[in-house]
Amino acid sequence: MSAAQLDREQAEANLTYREALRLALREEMARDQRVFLLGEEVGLFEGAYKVSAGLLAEFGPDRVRDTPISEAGFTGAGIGAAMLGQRPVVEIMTINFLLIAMDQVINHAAKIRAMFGGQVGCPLVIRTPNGAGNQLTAQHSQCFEGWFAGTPGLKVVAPASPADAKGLLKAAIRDEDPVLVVENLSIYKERGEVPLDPDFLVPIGRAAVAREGSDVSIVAHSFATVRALAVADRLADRRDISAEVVDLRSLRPLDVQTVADSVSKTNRAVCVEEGWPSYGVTAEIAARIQHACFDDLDAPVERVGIAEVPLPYAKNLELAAVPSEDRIEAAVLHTLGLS
Amino acid sequence: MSAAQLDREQAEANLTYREALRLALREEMARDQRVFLLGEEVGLFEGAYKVSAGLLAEFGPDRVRDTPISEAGFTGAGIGAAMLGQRPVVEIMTINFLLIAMDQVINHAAKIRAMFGGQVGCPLVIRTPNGAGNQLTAQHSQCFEGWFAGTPGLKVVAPASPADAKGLLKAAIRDEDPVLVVENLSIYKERGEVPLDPDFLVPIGRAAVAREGSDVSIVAHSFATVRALAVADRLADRRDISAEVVDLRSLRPLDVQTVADSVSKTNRAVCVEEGWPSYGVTAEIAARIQHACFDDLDAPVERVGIAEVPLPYAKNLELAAVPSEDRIEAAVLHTLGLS
Amino acid sequence: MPPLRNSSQIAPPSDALQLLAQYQRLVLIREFEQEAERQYKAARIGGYCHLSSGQEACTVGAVDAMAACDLLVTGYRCHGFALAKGTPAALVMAELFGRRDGCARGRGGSMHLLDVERGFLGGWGIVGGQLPIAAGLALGLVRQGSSSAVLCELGDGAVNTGAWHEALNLAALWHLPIVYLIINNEYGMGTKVERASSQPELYRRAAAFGMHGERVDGNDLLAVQSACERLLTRAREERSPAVLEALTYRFRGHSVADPGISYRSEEEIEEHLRRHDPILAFEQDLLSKGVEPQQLQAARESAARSVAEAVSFAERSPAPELSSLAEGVYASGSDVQFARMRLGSPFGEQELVFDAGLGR
Amino acid sequence: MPPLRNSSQIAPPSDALQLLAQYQRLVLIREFEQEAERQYKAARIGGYCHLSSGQEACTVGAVDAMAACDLLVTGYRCHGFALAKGTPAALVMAELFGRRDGCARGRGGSMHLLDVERGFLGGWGIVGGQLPIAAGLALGLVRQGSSSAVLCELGDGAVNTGAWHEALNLAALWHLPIVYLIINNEYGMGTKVERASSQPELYRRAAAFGMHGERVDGNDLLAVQSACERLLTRAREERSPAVLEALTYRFRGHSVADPGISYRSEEEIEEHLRRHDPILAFEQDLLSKGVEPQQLQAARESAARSVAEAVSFAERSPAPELSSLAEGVYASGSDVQFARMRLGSPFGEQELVFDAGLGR
Ligand SMILES: Cc1ncc(C[n+]2csc(CCOP(=O)(O)OP(=O)(O)O)c2C)c(N)n1
Ligand SMILES: Cc1ncc(C[n+]2csc(CCOP(=O)(O)OP(=O)(O)O)c2C)c(N)n1
Ligand SMILES: [Mg+2]
Ligand SMILES: [Mg+2]
Repeated sequence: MSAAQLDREQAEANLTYREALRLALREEMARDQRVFLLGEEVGLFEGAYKVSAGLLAEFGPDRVRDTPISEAGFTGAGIGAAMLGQRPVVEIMTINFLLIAMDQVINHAAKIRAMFGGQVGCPLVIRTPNGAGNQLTAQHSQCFEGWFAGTPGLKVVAPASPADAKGLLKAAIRDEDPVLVVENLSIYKERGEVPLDPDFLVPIGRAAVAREGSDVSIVAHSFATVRALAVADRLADRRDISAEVVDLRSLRPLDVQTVADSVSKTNRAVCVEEGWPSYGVTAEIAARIQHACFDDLDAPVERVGIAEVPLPYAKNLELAAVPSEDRIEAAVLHTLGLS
Repeated sequence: MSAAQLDREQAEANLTYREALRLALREEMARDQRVFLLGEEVGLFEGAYKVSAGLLAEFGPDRVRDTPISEAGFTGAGIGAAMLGQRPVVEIMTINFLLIAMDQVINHAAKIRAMFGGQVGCPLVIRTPNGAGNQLTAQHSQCFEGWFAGTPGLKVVAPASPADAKGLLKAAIRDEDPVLVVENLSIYKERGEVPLDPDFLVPIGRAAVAREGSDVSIVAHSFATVRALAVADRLADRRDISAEVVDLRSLRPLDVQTVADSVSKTNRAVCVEEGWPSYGVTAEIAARIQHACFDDLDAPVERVGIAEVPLPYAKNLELAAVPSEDRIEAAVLHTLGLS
Repeated sequence: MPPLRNSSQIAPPSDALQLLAQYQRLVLIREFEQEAERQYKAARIGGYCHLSSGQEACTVGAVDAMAACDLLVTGYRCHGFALAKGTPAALVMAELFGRRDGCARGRGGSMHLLDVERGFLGGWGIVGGQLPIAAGLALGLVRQGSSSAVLCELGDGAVNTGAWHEALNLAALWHLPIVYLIINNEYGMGTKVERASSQPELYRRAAAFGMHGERVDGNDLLAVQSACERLLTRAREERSPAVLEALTYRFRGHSVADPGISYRSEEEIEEHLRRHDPILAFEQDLLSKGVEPQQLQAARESAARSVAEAVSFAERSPAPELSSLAEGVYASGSDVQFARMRLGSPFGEQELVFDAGLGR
Repeated sequence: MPPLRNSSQIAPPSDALQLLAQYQRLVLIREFEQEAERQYKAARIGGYCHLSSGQEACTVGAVDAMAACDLLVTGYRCHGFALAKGTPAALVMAELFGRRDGCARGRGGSMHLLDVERGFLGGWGIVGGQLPIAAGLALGLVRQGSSSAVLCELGDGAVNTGAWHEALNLAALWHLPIVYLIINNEYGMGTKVERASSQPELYRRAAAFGMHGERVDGNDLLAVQSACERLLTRAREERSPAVLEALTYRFRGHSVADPGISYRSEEEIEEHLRRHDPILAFEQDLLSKGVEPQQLQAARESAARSVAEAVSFAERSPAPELSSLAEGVYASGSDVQFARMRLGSPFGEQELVFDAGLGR
């Protein structure tokens, strides 16, 4: 390997999460003719959240397809194309609208390979942001990723950093199965170092210890990881508490091993999510932890999520509803017996 | 109160679950003109599973409305009518098809009251059976009730006996909020004593100790409760193990209190469901138990559900997949350290 | 394309006072939304905020075609509808500010306005989602023995949703008293109608349901009003649903966050502003009918005053109490049902939801 | 209603051998399904089992209109389609028996037949669900640079789903090479077309997408074949999608569990059996074209033999191995991704799913 090559492969750039996703799309589209994008406003409008900016100009309308407002229709179209070995990347403007395509995703995409005896696959990627916190109100502030993570036949990833966004989206596009890539409205503008190597992938099914610690494990995904890291800083600075942050990254497959290793070490766990906790992702994580770490736990596993209400518009109510750093910190203190 | 009246109010009949549901519908339709049924094949065909048999003849086509195959359309129509104070009871042929109406239920019905500042309600009932076990294969063998139970704004009940079927369906129809009534294909034909009192209601939000016991708590809902009761019999007969069976009956509101009381007494819990356990109902139950009963638990909470695969058609594979009595029994023995 | 009906072909002119009142609401909507944009930029309004500049005529015309007992349902671009219906600007502005006195109590925001008293049942944010619900409202009216009808607004983009198809089929099958009003403003976000709809003459899609459909010049207030009145009357009297497509143009971006110029030329916009501003057209019409310029001026000033007052009302209205977070999620009385979910509930839910008084 | 095209108006008769081969498949389907019903009653077949008795002509006609490279997608009433396509009866019967040699490896059953080799991509069970997927297959063909087309079957009931609307709009917008074949057998379960569709002339709904639509006598095999061939050719050559509605009748109940007589009169059924049995009609046609009665007899006997052999093949085929429960859920190699989900997984899943070899 030449020095120049080595350099290139180890090069990084400081990119936003949005830019990292865009880079992943560009690289994969350049690498593989079968990759194409479809969704509302992905082309001429350059994406409601501008993830696909520039791609229509670069790859043309056959590979960057604007669709009508027909989530079931174009998700289904993605499924059909994937059955023929194409690599469609469907953008759903926000996860709230994915409910319209629910039957296509759950009853169709997830079933194909098994139902037909393993004779056809469905290498489909669906990208969509989740999340509340922008006063978008009840119909536009939701997190449904746990529902998909509970569906055999699907894989679900939820990157929390620009590097993971790039690596997981690329891994999803190269995967042979349908993968839901959950992005997040609030992280789109976050920056981080992103490897430029076009073969940089983040493996599906691996959690990351995003910050090491010894007193308590905070287990999170998506924007909750960003909050958890800030809380861990705060706890270290102000309270001398050492919190480990486990970023799940994949919800299905779920990396129970990494979570269990962390909790076995810290003996305490707080699970955080941006969605409603009851019957949510943190339910599964807490259930797994109590099972895997029964003898190691010094306190019950705590859960923090958004208040169990349809999200109200008023800013003060919304702020009170979201799983803020204050609420996460309070849960940590509580599990440490300090509240 | 006259003796005859007293008699009538205490009278019971031995009915199937299906008949109990039908009785609930008839009584509520007779009591309240605002109650009407709509759904595919509810009228002339008398219901795909015959729950509404005889009702078209008795109440006429205005109150028993056959619909086209348009789950989103007629569920939405139910929502609109409910907003005006009507009491629509929407039948979705099986819960698998409810995914087509997902946006109407989650993004609309569940949101109305809160999103509009409490100024309009949505007293809608959706009835639908869940369940696998009849070789109906991947697209027709599912349990999604946990997704609805995780949605603020909705209530979800899942009766496991004919009496509860009658009482909960009636309570749902009289409720001011949208309620999902989860029926079950395998229980339709089960028999039990059903109170004939037209004012017999089962309160929403109350679990029942379906069988008392002292060694372990089996927590279940819907058809899993039927299995759990059989397992408890078996354990008593063959092993001298005394299992308590808690039938959740309501998933939202969830009666954590009754579950916790039971586990605090038995110190061990096995949660059972007919759906996929990962991110399923048992995740929430296990998470709640470990939190509420942390100091009382002698062993990790165990979970039993259906195998995490799209349900295969072949009978032997399906039998291996479902949470059979054998598998529940094995989990109980395991939690008791007997396996 | 068949020739559009226009107001000169139809009913005799309403009297000048009535026209002036309509004019006043046209300018109120325009002024109100300009102010809303300023307030949005000053961060006193959040979330999505969709303006209807350019669409005022079809909004006022359609609303004025409604009988008092009729019901109105719209998408998220609904400021104009609330104001046209007579919801006080102060209550609408307070809603955009997320305040306690807002018409949706600060819960709904721009997309989810409501005025039950005036028969306006929302303000819905999922494209197409309101269409089956509107059919259900019409069904509810029929079941109540009422002879009212429903007017349901949707955008040109909504005509491509499955919900459109399922709802209209039901409306036709069940002879529901409903008029679906398509506001065709040429774009759904950045997508021109022709790029989204394989049948771009949207009203023709009514035929798929054996339903009557027609088109009207949406910049001609009286033409919209007259067509809509005729179809609503028909809906009430004959239990016949119908589709009315109003052709108009969205001057501004999709929402205040969208400059609105990346998918269409500035010339196109200017051309429309110059030649198809429905407010200018209505002004000309009024002047030609003998209304005095001062009367128009007075109407504009009155509108500006209402907007200024609305802002100061909204500023003074308090934010919702934090303890009310979980109010209105369920009907009162539900707290009994939820009482036993409390124990062991996840951290946060317990404090914020239950202690905040669910169901009270 | 416009006059239906029928075979005498169209293309010259195919030669007798080809007609006989078609006849043989018609009777094979009828025989096969009669046997399937017996086996169902003997509890060797489970789940839902939908027979297509009465619909054989449009099934064979449509399939025979396909080029070898075209793709087929259908709903759940698909025994006839697989057999018409040439999938060996033995593999179909083995599938109904849930055996390892079934055409879907015993995973799919009656509703989810498949034959990738012959371009049959399923057998789908959610009404309308296959329609967008079929459009996507057509899109996939275009992207591959193939000049093939897709034939997508649906029932009259599916025309009322939102999926229909979204899929057909996309097919028209994107000029996809696809023919949507509506098998209008007059009922969706117990609901007559007129009670479900506000436009009961279903092919007319194509106009909502600016799409060509036409009707054909579905009991006239050659008419169906000719119309379908013409539309598939057009789809391939002009990238124009189309709708073809074939009018036929379902002799039996909705599924073998439905006696099929509670929502229609026995006279209605008898009338159809007597006057519109497409197999009888085809027989008459063949005889009039000089085919000998013995040739028909031989075809019937050969079909009966195939069915008997299919049963004995299915009986001999082993059930899938229990250890294969989780096979095929994910692509091979996924077990690495799932390896770390194992620890602490719920009881049962661990034993049944992971130990059973997920991803192998
Ligand atoms: C089902 C759904 N998909 C996507 C969106 C995002 N979205 C909001 S408005 C809009 C465009 C709607 O266009 P149109 O119906 O023409 O209404 P207009 O904005 O022009 O008033 C889109 C795609 C949504 N709200 N709902
Ligand atoms: C979305 C959905 N809703 C309901 C059902 C249940 N169901 C199965 S077949 C059927 C009737 C379909 O009728 P049609 O489309 O005419 O097809 P046919 O049975 O006549 O072949 C229904 C309602 C389903 N499978 N999918
Ligand atoms: Mg528009
Ligand atoms: Mg049919």
